[in-house]
Amino acid sequence: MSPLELIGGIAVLVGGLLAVVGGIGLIRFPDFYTRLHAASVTDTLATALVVLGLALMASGVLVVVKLVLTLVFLIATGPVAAHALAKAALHGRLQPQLAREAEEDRSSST
Amino acid sequence: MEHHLVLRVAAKLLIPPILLFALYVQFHGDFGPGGGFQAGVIFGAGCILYGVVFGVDNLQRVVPAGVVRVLSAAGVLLYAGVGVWSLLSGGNYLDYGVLAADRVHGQHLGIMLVELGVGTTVSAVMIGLFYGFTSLRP
Amino acid sequence: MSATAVMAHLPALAVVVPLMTAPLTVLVNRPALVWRLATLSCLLTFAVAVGLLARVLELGPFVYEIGGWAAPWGIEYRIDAFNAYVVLVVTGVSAVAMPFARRSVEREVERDRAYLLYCAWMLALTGLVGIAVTGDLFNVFVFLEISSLATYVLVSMGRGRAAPLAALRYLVVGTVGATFFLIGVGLLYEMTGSLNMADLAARIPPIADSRVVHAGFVFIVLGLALKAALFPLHAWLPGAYGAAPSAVTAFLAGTATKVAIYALLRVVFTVFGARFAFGTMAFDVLLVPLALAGILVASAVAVFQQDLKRMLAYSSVAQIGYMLLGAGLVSEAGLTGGIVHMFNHALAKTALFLALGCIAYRVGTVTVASMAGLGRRMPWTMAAFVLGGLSLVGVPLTAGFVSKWYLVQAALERDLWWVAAIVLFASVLALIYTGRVAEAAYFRPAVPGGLPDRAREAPLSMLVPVWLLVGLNFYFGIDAALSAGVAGEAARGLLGGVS
Amino acid sequence: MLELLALHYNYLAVVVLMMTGLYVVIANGNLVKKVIGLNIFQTSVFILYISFGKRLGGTAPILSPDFELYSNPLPHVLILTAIVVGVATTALALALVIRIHRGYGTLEEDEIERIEAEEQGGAG
Amino acid sequence: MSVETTLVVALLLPALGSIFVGLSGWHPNVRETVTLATAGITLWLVASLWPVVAAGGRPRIELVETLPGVPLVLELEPLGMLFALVASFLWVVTSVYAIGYMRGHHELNQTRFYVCFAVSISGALGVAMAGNLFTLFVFYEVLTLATYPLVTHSGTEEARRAGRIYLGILLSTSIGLQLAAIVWTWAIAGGLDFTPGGLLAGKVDGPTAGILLCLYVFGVGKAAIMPLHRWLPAAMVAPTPVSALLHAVAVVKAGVFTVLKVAVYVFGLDLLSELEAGRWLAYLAGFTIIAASLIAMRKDNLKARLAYSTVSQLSYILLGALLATSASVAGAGMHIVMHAFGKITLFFCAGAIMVATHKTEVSQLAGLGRRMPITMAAFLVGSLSIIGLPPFGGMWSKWFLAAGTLQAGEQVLLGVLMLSSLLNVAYLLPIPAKAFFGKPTDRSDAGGFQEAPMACVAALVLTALGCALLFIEPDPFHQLATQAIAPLATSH
Amino acid sequence: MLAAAMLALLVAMVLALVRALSGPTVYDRILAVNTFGTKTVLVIAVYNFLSGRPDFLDIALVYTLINFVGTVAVLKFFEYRDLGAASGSNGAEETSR
Amino acid sequence: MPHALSLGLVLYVLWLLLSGIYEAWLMGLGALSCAFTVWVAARMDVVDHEGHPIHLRWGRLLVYLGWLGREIVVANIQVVRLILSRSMAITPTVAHVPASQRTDLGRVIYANSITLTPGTISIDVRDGDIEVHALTREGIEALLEGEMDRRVRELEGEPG
Ligand code: NA
Ligand code: NA
Repeated sequence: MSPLELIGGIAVLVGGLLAVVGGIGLIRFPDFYTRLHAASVTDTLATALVVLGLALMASGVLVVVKLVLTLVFLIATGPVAAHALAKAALHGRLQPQLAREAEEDRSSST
Repeated sequence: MEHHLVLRVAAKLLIPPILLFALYVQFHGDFGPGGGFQAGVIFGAGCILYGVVFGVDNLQRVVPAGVVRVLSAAGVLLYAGVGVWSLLSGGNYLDYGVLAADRVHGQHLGIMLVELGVGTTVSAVMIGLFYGFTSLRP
Repeated sequence: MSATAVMAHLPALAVVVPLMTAPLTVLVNRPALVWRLATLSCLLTFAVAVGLLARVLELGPFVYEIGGWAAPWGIEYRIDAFNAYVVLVVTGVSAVAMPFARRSVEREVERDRAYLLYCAWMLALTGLVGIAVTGDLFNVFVFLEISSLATYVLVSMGRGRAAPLAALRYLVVGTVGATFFLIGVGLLYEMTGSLNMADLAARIPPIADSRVVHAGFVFIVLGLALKAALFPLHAWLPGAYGAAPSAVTAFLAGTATKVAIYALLRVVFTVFGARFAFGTMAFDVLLVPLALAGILVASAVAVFQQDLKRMLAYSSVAQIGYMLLGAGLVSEAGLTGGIVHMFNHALAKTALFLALGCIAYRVGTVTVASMAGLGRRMPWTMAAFVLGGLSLVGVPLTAGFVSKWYLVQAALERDLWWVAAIVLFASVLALIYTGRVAEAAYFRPAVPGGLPDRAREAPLSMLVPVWLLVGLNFYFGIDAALSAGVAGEAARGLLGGVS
Repeated sequence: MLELLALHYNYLAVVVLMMTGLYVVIANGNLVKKVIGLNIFQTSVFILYISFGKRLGGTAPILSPDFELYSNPLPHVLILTAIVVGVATTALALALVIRIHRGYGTLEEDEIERIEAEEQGGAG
Repeated sequence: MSVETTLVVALLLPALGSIFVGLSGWHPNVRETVTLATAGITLWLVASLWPVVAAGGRPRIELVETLPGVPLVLELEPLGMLFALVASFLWVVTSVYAIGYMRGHHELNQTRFYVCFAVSISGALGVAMAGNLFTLFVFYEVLTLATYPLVTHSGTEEARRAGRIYLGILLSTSIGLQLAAIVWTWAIAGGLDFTPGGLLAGKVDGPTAGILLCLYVFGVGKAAIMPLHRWLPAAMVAPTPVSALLHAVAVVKAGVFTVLKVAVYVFGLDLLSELEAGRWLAYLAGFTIIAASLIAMRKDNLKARLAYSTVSQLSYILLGALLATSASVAGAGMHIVMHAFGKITLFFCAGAIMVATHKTEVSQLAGLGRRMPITMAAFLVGSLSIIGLPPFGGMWSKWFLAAGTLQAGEQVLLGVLMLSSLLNVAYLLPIPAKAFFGKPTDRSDAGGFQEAPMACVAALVLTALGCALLFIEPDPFHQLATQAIAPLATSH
Repeated sequence: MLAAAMLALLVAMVLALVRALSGPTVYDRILAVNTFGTKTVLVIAVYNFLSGRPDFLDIALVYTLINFVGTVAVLKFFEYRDLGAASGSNGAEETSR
Repeated sequence: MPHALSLGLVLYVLWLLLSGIYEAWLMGLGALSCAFTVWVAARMDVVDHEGHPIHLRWGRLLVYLGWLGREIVVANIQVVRLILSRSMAITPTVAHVPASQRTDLGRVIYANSITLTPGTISIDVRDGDIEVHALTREGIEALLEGEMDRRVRELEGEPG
């Protein structure tokens, strides 16, 4: 196993573990909005680690291009989808569960 | 007022590369069967993304429903027609080798046309389905 | 192309003709023209099927390579008596039901959506014929889904809000079935690296002890049994048949489940082989009781239906039991009976559903109550219904009798007298449910104001297909040499693949 | 060893997905959820097929030297076709769901059945 | 016309006639002329075959091979000749009667009636001429289906219920048991042809043969052995000509004829006489004879009484067939004829009474003899023939049946026959006695002569005369009946 | 190592599935399904390497695209009860002046 | 028009990158494909300064992406800690963060950057500010410091 492959493998593994953490967050966090944050762990770093790790292990240029393209697309669409989700939820009158002080701030400001 | 600014801008950025990627897949199906499906799905998805974000009326302006209907049919006809062409050229159904003097060339040509038919139909059907959905308001 | 060249390409043409017609129906915008196109295509496909059968009977089984690649890499169409027979049934039913459809569709489907019905019909036909001719398991899946998707669309085009509901229920079950099938195919592929049926048949015996192969068998059989509406997996069928437009119901009742049964028998007997299916997997231990239960329960339920479409649909579930019972008996007589019943039931059930279509056209509703006095108002239609019903019951000199003869014979051959008893007893149930209709039509006076004024005899374009089928029911009941002969040949072919 | 394990976990995932999907299809009274369940169920097969990848490649047929580009095109086709079929099915299902919602004003099966029963009662 | 062609034409003629009857439906006179003409020609054709068969000819023609090894075959042998003669002759008479009855009774749907009637005759002739079990089964079912609309004719709830029972019992037994027996026979013997000496002879062991026999006897619901007799009384709601058809011309006769054919040509008398099951079934027939008679006694409704009488009389024929001796079989064959003429006379009378007076109950008939002397005289003749008293034809068949019980060593069954005759007397003779000597309960009966329409009276007189004639000249039928078992008769 | 990563991804998928099934809001479900889709893409990619056949990368890409478009469409449907309307009040015309 | 030309060029580069086969036939197909895509995109009206932002300062964008990547990694670690901590000490907060960008595109980049960084999500984008949901109050406070806002504003060139 070449050093590049080793690094790639580690990156992929770490990415996978991050994804698990994101999944745990998805389960543990109390409301939809907080869960969105947990999901974004996967959307960003986990995805990047896995895909870039794979790119390090790849043999052909074409594969690397495709991987990078996948990553770019994932990174480009992930936040858009998350934003759209949050906005839709707010529009659909799903109230976020806020920390008490923050809630007071919010009620005083509006 | 500008309710989905993010979506709108993102869509504008993404759609051209998506469409091009569809065409890339269409013509680079590794010269094997299968490319047309993916390409059609991608192209259709790109158009649908446009329709979802900018409204079905805008999409209808770009790809009118009648065109979608014709394209979906034309794709199937192309697919089946290449097969018949190969029948008429003395081969078996979908035996593209007979389509050109050189068997390899014939294969390439046949597959490309067939895949083009598949891709056309798949994307047209996807768009047609989207039109169908949006016309059915619950 | 010369005539001989056409003959050589018949297997492909059987699929290509309806396939090419489907997009054309979309391109042509006028319903009348679309119908003409579809009818022409159906007749052409039927002619191809006749040629195919003639060729098989003359030359014996043969192989057609799609794309000119040899199996197992390319897809091949492998034609023997069984395929050709099923293709004949499917295309024949379509060729009779399509001419009928014009008036019926005009009444039951909105004008601007009619083209969609014809398009879906042609696609369904493509899929059904495709399943029957292909020799590749994955290709079976593809054609299965083409026909299924088209069928869901067809069912959803029925009148009323129940139609999309029935279509969705059918879709859910059908998709689960198809997915099971796909899983099974995948497992076999995993084990053998092949999707070609003939190739698989050679590769499976050495690994027949593998649990993956067993699982593959179970998944495939389960999936196809769902599609074939084998009791108790039949729940989707009455709803779907009841909701679809009349002409579509007739078409489906004559074709869809039969093709699924074809696929089931093909896989069980040709791919896995009877020794594996019935020896290792003891499939008959499950199949025979289920078939019998289906025959009894569905027949009994049919007796209590008020809606005639549903009644006939439950009857279909029972008849599917007959077809699979024949297979479960694993003998030449049994298989012959099951296969010939595919043919005979198609004749009878299509005739009955078409007659119902006539009634729906003139009366609107097709309940037992709405039949009162109809014997006078629609004498030809009702006579056709009664005669078709006789075939369903299995009265001698009708096609239905021939099937029962073989099935009873097969049961007695294996000393399963109680199986024979159930087969015969269920005929009596069939008598009860068809008799109920006859009684209402002829011996119950019309309720004043109960029948609409337009309730007169159906137009000739609808009666001719109905009576053609009725006539065939008697023709093939009096001289079953062709129908039973080919079925026997198909049965021998299926069993011969084993030994 | 680990790869073998992974392969088995793959099967496990397939089975879990399959069972989940099937359970949702059967147990859930909401038609949209049924469709989603169906989707999950189908997805399990895609994963199953993909997890065969290794073997799929193992039997690449050798055709005439002219056509080395055609080395087994099968795995691609199989999964793609299955996916396309799945997408088409889902699309059709959703279209039907919308029409059902328009007809009954609800997507809960219990509710629809109640409406149907009332209708039958009213008619008969 | 060759003999074989005659056979086919005679069979198809009523069916073809029915088409013309149907087409001429709007003109009653034409319709009825066609009916009568068809009946007449059919009788003439059938009669023309008689000399051939009597001379030992067995005209045979294979129509089509429906299934491999299972053809539709026509073959006329003596028993079939006998049945065909009875059916075609009585059709003529019944047609005459029906014209009077249906018009006098202002029935609806008369065209359907005549069409179905004609098809039924085709069915009956087909049963008579069947050359193998399959063909017999086919026409047996044709007969069942064609008579169903006749039973349900009036369309009342009662009639529809009767129709259901009729079709239910007849078809379920025939499809459920008879067909099974036929398929089984095919499996054992490899063929279905009626074979002199028995198709199954030497091919089957005792227990199997016993089960098969039970399947056949119970599978022929038309023979109305208890407990499968319910359809017959139920069917009395039908118009009287239909009752005549059911009880005399075609239906029940087709039933007992089938059993007789099966006994003689499928099992063969040698095999049958050895079967334990045959004995038990004979006892069941004996039970039916007595029980049905007892029920008949308690029926006040005239047609119901006659219906139970038929149930009882049919079991005479079954008894004769099952005892499987030369005399009993001859007696059974002859009883088909004798009972047909006796019972048709009685039903014609019952119908005539109904048309003329709208009376249906026995208790209403007191004093009717003065008003309808011809009818009641004919009723007396019919009754005496059924009872088996000279000088009427019924005597001969009972004589041979009685001899048959002794041949078979079944003295108990002889007792049954004797007792049954007494019961016949008890439920039949009081009717004419009351009519002639009773005091009218109804003033209108005291009035003058008022018979049913001419056609009705003519028909019932004709059949009553037939009863008498059969006493004088039973030989032709006796010959036919014994010819069928000729090989056996010589061996005894 | 890849196998372990794959296993981890599968576990994450199951977690997402749990959330998809337990809800409680429709947005939770959409989020979970979207995440599930993202992970499916990763699994496909990793599996390609595990099996030594990078044939399915195209599929991964297509899947990503469909996942995104599907999510947006579903969201839009739930937000406006209508797929066909332009997002918000402005369409392309407004910005293209 | 310059947008269209530029788009076609960019797409063609993408094609060449993807294709890897440099035969005349396929390169020609690529050109055709690009032309077709540009034509469709033009019909869709997506070829403008937003759909194809040639005016951005692309050099700075690279620098910005590097900075953003670092931020994302840091934020990721924080959120992972939160998820795994037993107490899960989160303080969900919603606040309006000022957005000083002049163009929609700029605001979109800012909003997306916020969303990309775990722990903060943009919920709504308005003219002068962005509504943000944060997992902890610290996340909001970091944003309010305004570094990201400033960096994005600097990306904006002159819209063409
Ligand atoms: Na069916
Ligand atoms: Na974030």
